[in-house]
Amino acid sequence: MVNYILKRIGYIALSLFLIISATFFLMQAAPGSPFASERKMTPAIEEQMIEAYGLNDPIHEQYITYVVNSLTFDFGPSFKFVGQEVMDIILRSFPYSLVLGLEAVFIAIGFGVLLGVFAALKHNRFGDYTAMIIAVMGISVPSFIMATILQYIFAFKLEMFSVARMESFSDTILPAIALATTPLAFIARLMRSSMLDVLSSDYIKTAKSKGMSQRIVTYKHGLRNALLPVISYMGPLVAGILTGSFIIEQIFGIPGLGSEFVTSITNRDYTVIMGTTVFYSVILLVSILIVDLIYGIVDPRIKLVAKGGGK
Amino acid sequence: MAQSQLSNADFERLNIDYGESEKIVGQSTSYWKDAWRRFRKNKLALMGIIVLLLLGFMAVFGAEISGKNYKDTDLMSTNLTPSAEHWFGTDNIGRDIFARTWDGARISLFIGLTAAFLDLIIGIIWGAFAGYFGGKVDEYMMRIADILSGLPYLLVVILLMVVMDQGIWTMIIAMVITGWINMARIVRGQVMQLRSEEYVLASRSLGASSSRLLFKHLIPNTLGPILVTLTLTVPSAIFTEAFLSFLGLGVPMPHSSWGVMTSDALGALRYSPYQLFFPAFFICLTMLAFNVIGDGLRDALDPKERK
Amino acid sequence: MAKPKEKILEIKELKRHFKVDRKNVLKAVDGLTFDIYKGETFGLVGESGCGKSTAGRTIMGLYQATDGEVAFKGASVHAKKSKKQLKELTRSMQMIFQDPYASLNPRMTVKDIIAEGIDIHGLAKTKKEREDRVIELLETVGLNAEHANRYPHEFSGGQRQRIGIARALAVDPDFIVADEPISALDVSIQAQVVNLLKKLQKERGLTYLFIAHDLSMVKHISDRVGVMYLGNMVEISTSEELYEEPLHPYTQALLSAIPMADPQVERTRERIILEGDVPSPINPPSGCPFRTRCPMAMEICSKAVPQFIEHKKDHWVACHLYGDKK
Amino acid sequence: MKKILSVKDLSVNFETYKAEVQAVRKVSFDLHEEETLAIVGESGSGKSVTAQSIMRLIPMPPGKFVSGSIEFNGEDLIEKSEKQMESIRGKEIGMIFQDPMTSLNPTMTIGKQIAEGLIKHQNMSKKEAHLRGVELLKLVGIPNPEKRIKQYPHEFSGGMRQRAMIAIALACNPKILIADEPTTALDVTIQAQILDLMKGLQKETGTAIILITHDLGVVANAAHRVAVMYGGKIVETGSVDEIFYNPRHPYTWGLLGSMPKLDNHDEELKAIPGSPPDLSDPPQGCPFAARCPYAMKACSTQMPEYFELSETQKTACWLLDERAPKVEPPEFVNVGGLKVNG
Repeated sequence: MVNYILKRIGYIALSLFLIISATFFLMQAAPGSPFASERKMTPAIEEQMIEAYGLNDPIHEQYITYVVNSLTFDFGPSFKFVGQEVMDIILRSFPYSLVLGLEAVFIAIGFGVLLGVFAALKHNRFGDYTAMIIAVMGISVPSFIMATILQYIFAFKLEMFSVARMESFSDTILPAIALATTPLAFIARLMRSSMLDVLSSDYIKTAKSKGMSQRIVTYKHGLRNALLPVISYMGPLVAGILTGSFIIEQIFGIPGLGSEFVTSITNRDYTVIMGTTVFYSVILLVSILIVDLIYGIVDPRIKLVAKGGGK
Repeated sequence: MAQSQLSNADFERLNIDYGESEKIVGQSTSYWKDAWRRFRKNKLALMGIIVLLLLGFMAVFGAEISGKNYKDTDLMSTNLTPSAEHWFGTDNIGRDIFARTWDGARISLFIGLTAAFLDLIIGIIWGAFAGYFGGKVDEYMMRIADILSGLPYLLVVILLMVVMDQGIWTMIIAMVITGWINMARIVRGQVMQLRSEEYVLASRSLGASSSRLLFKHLIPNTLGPILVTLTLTVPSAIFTEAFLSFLGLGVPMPHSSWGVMTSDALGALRYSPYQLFFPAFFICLTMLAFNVIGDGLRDALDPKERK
Repeated sequence: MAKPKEKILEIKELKRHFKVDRKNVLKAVDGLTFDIYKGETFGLVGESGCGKSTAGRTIMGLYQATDGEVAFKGASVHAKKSKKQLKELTRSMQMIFQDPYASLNPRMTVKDIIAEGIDIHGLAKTKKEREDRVIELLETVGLNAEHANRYPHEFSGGQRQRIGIARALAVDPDFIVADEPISALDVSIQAQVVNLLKKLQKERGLTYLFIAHDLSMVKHISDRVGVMYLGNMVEISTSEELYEEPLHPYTQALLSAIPMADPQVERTRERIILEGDVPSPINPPSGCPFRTRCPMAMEICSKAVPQFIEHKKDHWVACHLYGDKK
Repeated sequence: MKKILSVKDLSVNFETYKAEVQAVRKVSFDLHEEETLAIVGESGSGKSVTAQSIMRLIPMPPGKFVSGSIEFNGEDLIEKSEKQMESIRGKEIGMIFQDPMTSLNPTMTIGKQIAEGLIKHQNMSKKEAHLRGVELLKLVGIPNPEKRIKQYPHEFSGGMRQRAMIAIALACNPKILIADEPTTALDVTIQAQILDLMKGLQKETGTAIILITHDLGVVANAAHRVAVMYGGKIVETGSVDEIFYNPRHPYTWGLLGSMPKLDNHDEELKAIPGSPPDLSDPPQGCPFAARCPYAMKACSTQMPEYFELSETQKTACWLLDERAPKVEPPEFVNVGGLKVNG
């Protein structure tokens, strides 16, 4: 177990190192590179930059400094906003994204599982087809389109929600729904097929032959086993919701990390872009690790051994 | 009683031809014929194909049909609602949305198909190689894929788009850099599994060469899952394109794409929702068509459904 | 019975190990030594996981041997060969597989499946010749020309198994490894296939290595039988003698465990019922692999691996009970 | 012995995407207390469907009852509601399945899986159920039951799992145990252990057993009575001695002839030529007619009725009609022609 976690952390470190290096060299190569000092900068910033990155040093030293700084979450100052540290921007905006993301995760899992189980229980009947058509539409409507549609209907036309504000809980409802749509549909489909597999398995017959009621068979024996593939989908789910939030936050005017990221892209605020990328990657890699650990707990067959990429 | 209906003649010995029971009735059906028969029964998937054909047709000819041009601006007629003159209306600088929609279709479909196709090529080569040789080769190749796939896909694409010159090909390259991994994994899994199938062993024990094994046995039998993955890769590439364009990292002016158009329409959402409607509708329709086709294929090709 | 004593296959200390992970090795086959004579059927029995299928595939050269040697007509199967030598070898050694559903490529017609060997070895000059050969082979196994253009999924299990046999016969082999060819079939179909194999042997002078877990069928078809347990050969003898005078306690238990289709016999028969399960081949017991379930285990069994000795003429056994009687 | 289960004219169909398969066609048999009835047949003969129909475990759709009744304790199980069935399954009738590797819930401990039935049918507390579970595991010969009961199925070997399955099926002392190919997936030495265990338990508890198998050896070892199925029908039924020493149906002859004899080899096996019928379009007459060396005209046009040869033996074959040519069973069948009961 400990071995397994250490090994996984090793992999995370390797991936992170790759990401950090990639961001560094990409930025070096970028047109109007921050380090090339082509851009018009106030002398104050320029001084700050040179100090922070040692821009006069040879490139390999710059690189090493950058990697070391990144590892301590020190991404330097923002290009665009004088006097702001990248890490401050991240720490200021991330809580909004976190709340939104968690809300979306709960919506996606809750309703996705519900819809999937419903479809499986109504297999090949009207309810199944309806649920699956809803799901395939959910997959086919990109989150940003979903967001604008929701905003248009519920905020502009019905005026049930505010248009672009982030003050109360109700302001997070629409964006969370928009963010959750695609993963929800994925989970519903996954849940349906895994539930169908499980319900036709031999141990369900065994449970029935013991005289267990349909309810117990479905929920106690079926659901737990059918949830396993859904849990393993949690990693991509988190990734989808994290990256999906860039646009959603922008559309709904939520001052979260996603918004900052989009703004920094538009502004070509390189240090913020780099910092945010690294930060996102850390969160992503760690949440995937957590998902795998949970999986190991839920499924008694999985022994967490140091084996790397699995089978 | 049934007995009484039988006459003595009924108790004569029959000369049974045992070959009879070996006979197989019905038309001989190949795997693909059988799959097509099942696919045809799926109305939704058939509709998907029709929709795609129509979209394809419009992408090729649609921009010219209305006699308007996708890039001409006309500041005298901005934000017009759909009419006989401008079938889908005009945008905020007076461009004809109908023409722009089909120009956008051309680009969106091109990007989607090309990216998916490149994913396919790289994925098949990488996956087949790793799966076929196995052992150390496989371990290293898949380790590389593992690490690459650990990177968040959209972030990587965004990062690349930020630093590279904007353009259609940049976008495709950015998508393919990590996009092929999924396909490679599927191909590898299939090849690994098939490699130990008994019919492959049988061919090997007959002395078949590697190329024969690959082209006669392994590839034809992985085609099904590959096809399904392909039909599901296209909508995800179309989505990525729209997403990037929406972020302002997409196709450069004066060309449009559905993503660019939705992004442009956002500012005028309150007053001219039709500007959003057309590109958004076609993005969803295309993705929907590919998704239902993919689902239909999966059901039709799934060996579990056979017998 | 005067048996031709010309050796067609010599297997010496054959080992095949699989790496499970960094620390563990699965010793699927761990030192097999036996010969197969021309024209005979050598039966190989054992329970699932004893390594008999791996042994068959390693002998065929489908798996590389970890150690040891397999010589077919005096030439090593695993040594590096020229393309021509390799082709010659694959023409004379063929294999029939266990799962009739997995052993035929679902995308190929029966004609192309059977003709695969003909194509690889260039045995037919014209299309017509190829077709004639295929039809002849189909008829040999009790099918006919009508079946040639059909696909495997249209056939029943027994028919598919016969198609598999026709495919192996297409290159005119001398020696066939039959890897559990009947265990997936129904009893009445099993008999069809076994009879077909016997008929072909008579007509073509084939030599078989017949692998199965069903001792009664192995005994029926084989001249000599080898019994495997956990990667090792525990006993080899002629099939009558093995039945009448089994030496190894495992063989005795195996024989007594087979339920016979005779209620009277079943009612009166005393059985040796073995305790427990087969140990894992990843971590086999020390000494004799069978000692953990052996009703006659002695102290020495855990300490020393019993030698495989010829206890009587043509009757080999690896058991400490017979160790001192050399 | 008292009759406890009586199946009459049972027909079960399955809807497939191609056609409707008539898996079981007018099957009738009785089961008495304390006996073991073996249903033998090849794959696709309808034996498993028959067994699962008794438990009402056939998913419907695609399956459906076309006709017939299954009487247990004087009540028709087909008429029962799902709720009523729940109090019969596990309590009155227990079942074991073919593949012990897949028939236990992988995410639930063995103990919990045993306890479930006890808690439901016998109103035991969790603690009582646990203690009974340990007892049951001991009964089916699992060493270290206190420790084993807390483990998950993947920590058990195949033979151990089948033992655990038996413990689950017998937990509430059912009157009937249906064993659907209980030994097929196991090795011979393990198979012998399980058969022994089942016979021993039957002696102790008096449970009636329906044993579904394709292995005549298992039948000879464990059954009292036998029903031979072919093409969805029972073609012959009788006591185990009658079936083995005085079979009258050519299919039974064929089955016996296909088995190799351990003590007598060199003899050619008497294979049954051809393949079984396609049940989506079953033959009008006797299902075996197309493969039967003695087939007559009547066989291909009309399903033979059951000829009662003794109190227990019934055979559906036109050869037994007085107008038919006299046919003696082939020599290989009379395995010594030992004493025949009744």
